[in-house]
Amino acid sequence: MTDLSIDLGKIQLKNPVMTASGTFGYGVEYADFFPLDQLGAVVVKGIRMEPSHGNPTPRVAEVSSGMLNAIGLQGPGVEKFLHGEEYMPFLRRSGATVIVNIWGKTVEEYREVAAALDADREGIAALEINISCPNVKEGGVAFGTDINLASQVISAVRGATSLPIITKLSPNVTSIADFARAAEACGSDMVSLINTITGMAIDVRTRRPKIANVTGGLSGPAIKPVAVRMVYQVYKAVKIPIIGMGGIMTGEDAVEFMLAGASAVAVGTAIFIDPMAPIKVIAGIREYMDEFGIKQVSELIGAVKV
Amino acid sequence: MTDLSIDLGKIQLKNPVMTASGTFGYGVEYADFFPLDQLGAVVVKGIRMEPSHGNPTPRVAEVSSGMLNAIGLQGPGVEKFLHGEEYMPFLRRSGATVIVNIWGKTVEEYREVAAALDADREGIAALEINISCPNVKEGGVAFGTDINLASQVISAVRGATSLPIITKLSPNVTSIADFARAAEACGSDMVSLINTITGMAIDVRTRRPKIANVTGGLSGPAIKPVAVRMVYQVYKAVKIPIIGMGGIMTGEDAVEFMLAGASAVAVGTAIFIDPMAPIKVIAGIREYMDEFGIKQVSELIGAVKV
Amino acid sequence: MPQHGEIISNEILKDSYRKVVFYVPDIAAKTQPGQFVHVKIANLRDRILRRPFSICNVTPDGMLTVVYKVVGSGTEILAELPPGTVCDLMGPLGNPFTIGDDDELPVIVAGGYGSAATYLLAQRSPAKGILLLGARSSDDLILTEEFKSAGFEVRIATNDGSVGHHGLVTELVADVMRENPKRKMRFYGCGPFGMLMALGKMLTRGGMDGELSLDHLMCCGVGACFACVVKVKDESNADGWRYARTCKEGPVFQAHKVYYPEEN
Amino acid sequence: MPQHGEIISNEILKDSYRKVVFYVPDIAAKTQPGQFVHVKIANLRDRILRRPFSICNVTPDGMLTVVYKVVGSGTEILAELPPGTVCDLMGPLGNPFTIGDDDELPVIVAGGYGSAATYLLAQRSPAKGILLLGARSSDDLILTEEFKSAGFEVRIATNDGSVGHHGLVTELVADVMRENPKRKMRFYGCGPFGMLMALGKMLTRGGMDGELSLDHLMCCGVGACFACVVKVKDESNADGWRYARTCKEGPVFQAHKVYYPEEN
Ligand SMILES: Cc1cc2nc3c(=O)[nH]c(=O)nc-3n(C[C@H](O)[C@H](O)[C@H](O)COP(=O)(O)OP(=O)(O)OC[C@H]3O[C@@H](n4cnc5c(N)ncnc54)[C@H](O)[C@@H]3O)c2cc1C
Ligand SMILES: Cc1cc2nc3c(=O)[nH]c(=O)nc-3n(C[C@H](O)[C@H](O)[C@H](O)COP(=O)(O)OP(=O)(O)OC[C@H]3O[C@@H](n4cnc5c(N)ncnc54)[C@H](O)[C@@H]3O)c2cc1C
Ligand SMILES: Cc1cc2nc3c(=O)[nH]c(=O)nc-3n(C[C@H](O)[C@H](O)[C@H](O)COP(=O)(O)O)c2cc1C
Ligand SMILES: Cc1cc2nc3c(=O)[nH]c(=O)nc-3n(C[C@H](O)[C@H](O)[C@H](O)COP(=O)(O)O)c2cc1C
Ligand code: FES
Ligand code: FES
Repeated sequence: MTDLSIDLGKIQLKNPVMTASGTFGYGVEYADFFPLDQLGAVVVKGIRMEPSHGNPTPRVAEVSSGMLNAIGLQGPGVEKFLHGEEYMPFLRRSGATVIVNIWGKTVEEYREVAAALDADREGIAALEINISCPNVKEGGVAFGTDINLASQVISAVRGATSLPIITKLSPNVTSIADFARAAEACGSDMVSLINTITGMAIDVRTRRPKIANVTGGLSGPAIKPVAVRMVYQVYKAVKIPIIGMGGIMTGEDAVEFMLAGASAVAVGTAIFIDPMAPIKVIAGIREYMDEFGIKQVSELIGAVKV
Repeated sequence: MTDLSIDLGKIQLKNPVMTASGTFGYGVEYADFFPLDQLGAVVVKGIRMEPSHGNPTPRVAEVSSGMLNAIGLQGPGVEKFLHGEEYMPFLRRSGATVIVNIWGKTVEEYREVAAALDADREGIAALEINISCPNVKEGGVAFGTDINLASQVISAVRGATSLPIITKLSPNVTSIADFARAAEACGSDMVSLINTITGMAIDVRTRRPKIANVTGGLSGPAIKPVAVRMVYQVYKAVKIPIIGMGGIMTGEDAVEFMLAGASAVAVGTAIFIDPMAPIKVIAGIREYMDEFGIKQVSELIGAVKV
Repeated sequence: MPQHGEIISNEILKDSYRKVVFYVPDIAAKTQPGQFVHVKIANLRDRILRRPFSICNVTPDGMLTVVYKVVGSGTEILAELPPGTVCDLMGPLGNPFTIGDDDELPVIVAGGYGSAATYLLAQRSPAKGILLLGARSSDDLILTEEFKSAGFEVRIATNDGSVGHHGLVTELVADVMRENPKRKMRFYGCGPFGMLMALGKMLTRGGMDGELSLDHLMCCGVGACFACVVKVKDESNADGWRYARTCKEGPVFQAHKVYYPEEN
Repeated sequence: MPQHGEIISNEILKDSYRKVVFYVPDIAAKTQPGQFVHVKIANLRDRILRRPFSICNVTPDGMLTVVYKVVGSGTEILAELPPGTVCDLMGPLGNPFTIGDDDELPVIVAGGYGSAATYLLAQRSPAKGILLLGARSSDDLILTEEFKSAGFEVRIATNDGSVGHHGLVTELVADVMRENPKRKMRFYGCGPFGMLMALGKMLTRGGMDGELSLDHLMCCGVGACFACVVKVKDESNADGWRYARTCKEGPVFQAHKVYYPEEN
């Protein structure tokens, strides 16, 4: 029997496949496609204290083997998220393992969101700290590219909750391994990577940026080689589990991330192309394991032969 | 009449389209395809003092909308480059505007190569300092991701030659604008960007990296949004001209880089797919100018409407 | 679940407009007027996202028609696909138009591919009404004969005056109102954003309402990504508006719920 | 200049081997045995690079045949392309085999698609010789009948013993040498890297020479990118070897010029 369950230290998943924050809404949008509890975990879109409008439109643009987005973290705010019928209450009923992606405009706001979720933690398996959104002026990537600010945010969240915390790292840095080490040192239980790479596209006819925010985050297959490299670098730098993502479309892509050092993976942009992508990725990992006679999926972690 | 000539300060080009270093060999390999003097400039593969074997194979791998390479700067060394029939002597006869890409394992070696080329400068329009090759252990990206080392290299080259110098920047940094500012401060006449982004791919069947060097540099359309963003950031940071590159396949791609702030562009990976790509890019820029009634190509520089 | 949709025919309708028929019974059976399908075009090369298209027509035997204009890489590739090619369709997605009662006069105001997006509405409306169709020039007028066959009166406005009224289609709306002072009317709008904003303001200022199909660049098509938003009124929000997802909360919105630009 | 090459036919040869015929007269006219074409496969989606294939045969009327094995994304897509599809071909590229004199016995040692890459050589050799063909099993044996029609004797070795000699094809080479003690022989090798290394060492240690077609993962195909290198002897270099580009300096190399792994 192939065993896909995975132990991430403080949390156990039935399989290593999650949805990437921001690409799966709050789960409810895809509940008609498959039962959410088939996933390793559902990672919901970034939540802060207040409701947020997000950025002006256009917010997305298609580019070669990927897309740019600058949604700007539109969201309902933590209160509505916890109590609005289509958010956390729905997720609790779905039986899914839920990871809540959080952000704030200040270190203090990160702390507050974490505390608010901690206080109402039923059904929340972990918090993912987003210090890497390239599309908001305050918060986001400003924290993710400055190692001192990043450490402050992680320590503040650590102080506010006993829930497992995952720090989501930005690829827009010279050495992502340094940020992973800082996360580990500040008590992060896991790291997830990569968030999107800052990019830009210009419509040559109108001469305007294709994204109203001027720059946006690049995701999809285009970034996979960069993401795999970063997972490999981080795996050599820290002992805490890694959740790998960036352009995963198939089970073999997921295996590639695990061989590089990821203990679990997240599927993002692929969901827009095929809502069934996460389920197909799980099936693809299973097929790969069957073909190569691998019994426990954790055997793949970091097993690249260099 | 559409005028494609461009003034890069210390050098004037008949059009803004160059070949990207390492993707056009030493020019001779493509001389059967079109006359080299049709190009704005030919940028040759990286040259150091000594001949170099380069890296073990496999050296390239195909990925979504791009490729990874870790050639490792195989080359004949500066003496052979200057005097070997198929190198500089051939290029001099071709009438092409030649830019020589240089590198070294130490700051001193960069200085020496620059001095050697300066001493035999006939037919050399400029030197491009490669401090951004991700595929060599010493030299290369170690210099390109440390602003002090980068400054030392540029200053050393500046001291060794009165030829115009172009600093080729690495995208593998948190703030490329900082490196551009440092290059300007150290007397670089231009900057070129981007070199490849470090990436990795693993063959899930053999579990081995697809590139013998483990990591390689990502190029091609996949990196275009990142490159355009970086050109835009650098344009806002420095006054010296920018040579933009990264995934340019068509005339419209080239226009996109110019709108973002590039004064000239280089075509790289596209040449492997279509050796005529640089010529088609020139034609494409001309068509675009005709369609939009642009008389002088320099009108496009930085003309994005934000 | 995404469905396989086999292309049955894929032909030129007029100039750069094409008409493609998919065999996709599960979607066809559920479709209501104003809904759309989200299509993964076969052979899309390095452009990977789906493309949304309004459903123009469906038949009981499982055929689903889309009328599309060739505007970029995706529609260019779609236009080349021969019958027999299988695409992958999600749908029907989005909220439909409300079909009026038989004593209401349906007035459809359309531009661009708007006539395609409202054809099924015309077909299924119990009362036959009027199509006000705007276009840049006569080249952009599509499906006028089909609307007439469905019992609709067709009035045209073109920017260049090549056919019908020389001017904006919204100018025809006033005529219709004037001609039918006593009649209960139901307005529907589908077309370019600017036209819909003008129509929506005109209706709401005149104390009337209507349904506008507001689409926007889409990505997921099901409400998950927040790419496709437009501003709608929201009193509970301090700013008086919020961004609503056109794919999930729309594409059909009540005109009086839309937040109009000048109010910014 | 890259040339348009229209696919005339594209059929299964045997198992996963396919045979595609392009109409590309400019390249066909110039082709010499051992050269290759660098093909931009139509509809390659997000895989953008060209694929190199040895030229199996050419005809005076402009046809160029490639025999290829379906191994990955590119060859899978190529296998689906119907006649009429136009690909873009660069070629003929690389250095050809030397055709021997009529008093020399040509001995071709081939594995994998090696028989395809040497078929034109067999055809154009003035003396008819021997093909030693190695394969994993009988499924991988291609073009044996064609070689026989070209007047060649065909001897087979399979790893599983399903046909011919049970063992390595290089073991057949010794037999040929033994059988023809006086005859001037010309050896050619084309196949998997390991086989060619074994053959090259065998020949050079026996004081003989031969021509080996050493191909390697390619990118530009014309000597510009240094992707495709193999080690060749180079006394002028302190290490005794250098990396040579198989696309430009090869793919055909003299066996005694190749640097063999053990010598590392
Ligand atoms: C709900 C909805 C219904 C639609 N119904 C129809 C229809 O019935 N017939 C029809 O011809 N078109 C319709 N469209 C527009 C259609 O989706 C786009 O024309 C198509 O996606 C363009 O794809 P492309 O690859 O050819 O162009 P691209 O190369 O992607 O872009 C070309 C141009 O089209 C614009 N565009 C791209 N995607 C969209 C999009 N999703 N929405 C709006 N504009 C876009 C781009 O901004 C660009 O200006 C609809 C759009 C939506 C959101
Ligand atoms: C000079 C030369 C001549 C060749 N002649 C023939 C021929 O006549 N018939 C034939 O079937 N094949 C030939 N090949 C190999 C052929 O180029 C590859 O099989 C093909 O490129 C694989 O493309 P793909 O997209 O299907 O596979 P990919 O998905 O790219 O890769 C599948 C497998 O093929 C290997 N591969 C990919 N590209 C190459 C390459 N350029 N060279 C060698 N291996 C590669 C990969 O490492 C991988 O293991 C030749 C290669 C060279 C360099
Ligand atoms: C439309 C969109 C919205 C996103 N929103 C968030 C977010 O709210 N929080 C976050 O941490 N990451 C967000 N991301 C980043 C993804 O979670 C993921 O890190 C990235 O897209 C790379 O994975 P992919 O290539 O599989 O999409 C978003 C990505 C996309 C495309
Ligand atoms: C095979 C290959 C070899 C390269 N060699 C060099 C080099 O020697 N020196 C250098 O500065 N850049 C080198 N580069 C980087 C290119 O010049 C260019 O910066 C990069 O490929 C991005 O452009 P592109 O996407 O158009 O290829 C190389 C790139 C490739 C693909
Ligand atoms: S397209 Fe994703 S929310 Fe509408
Ligand atoms: S493939 Fe580029 S040098 Fe041979």
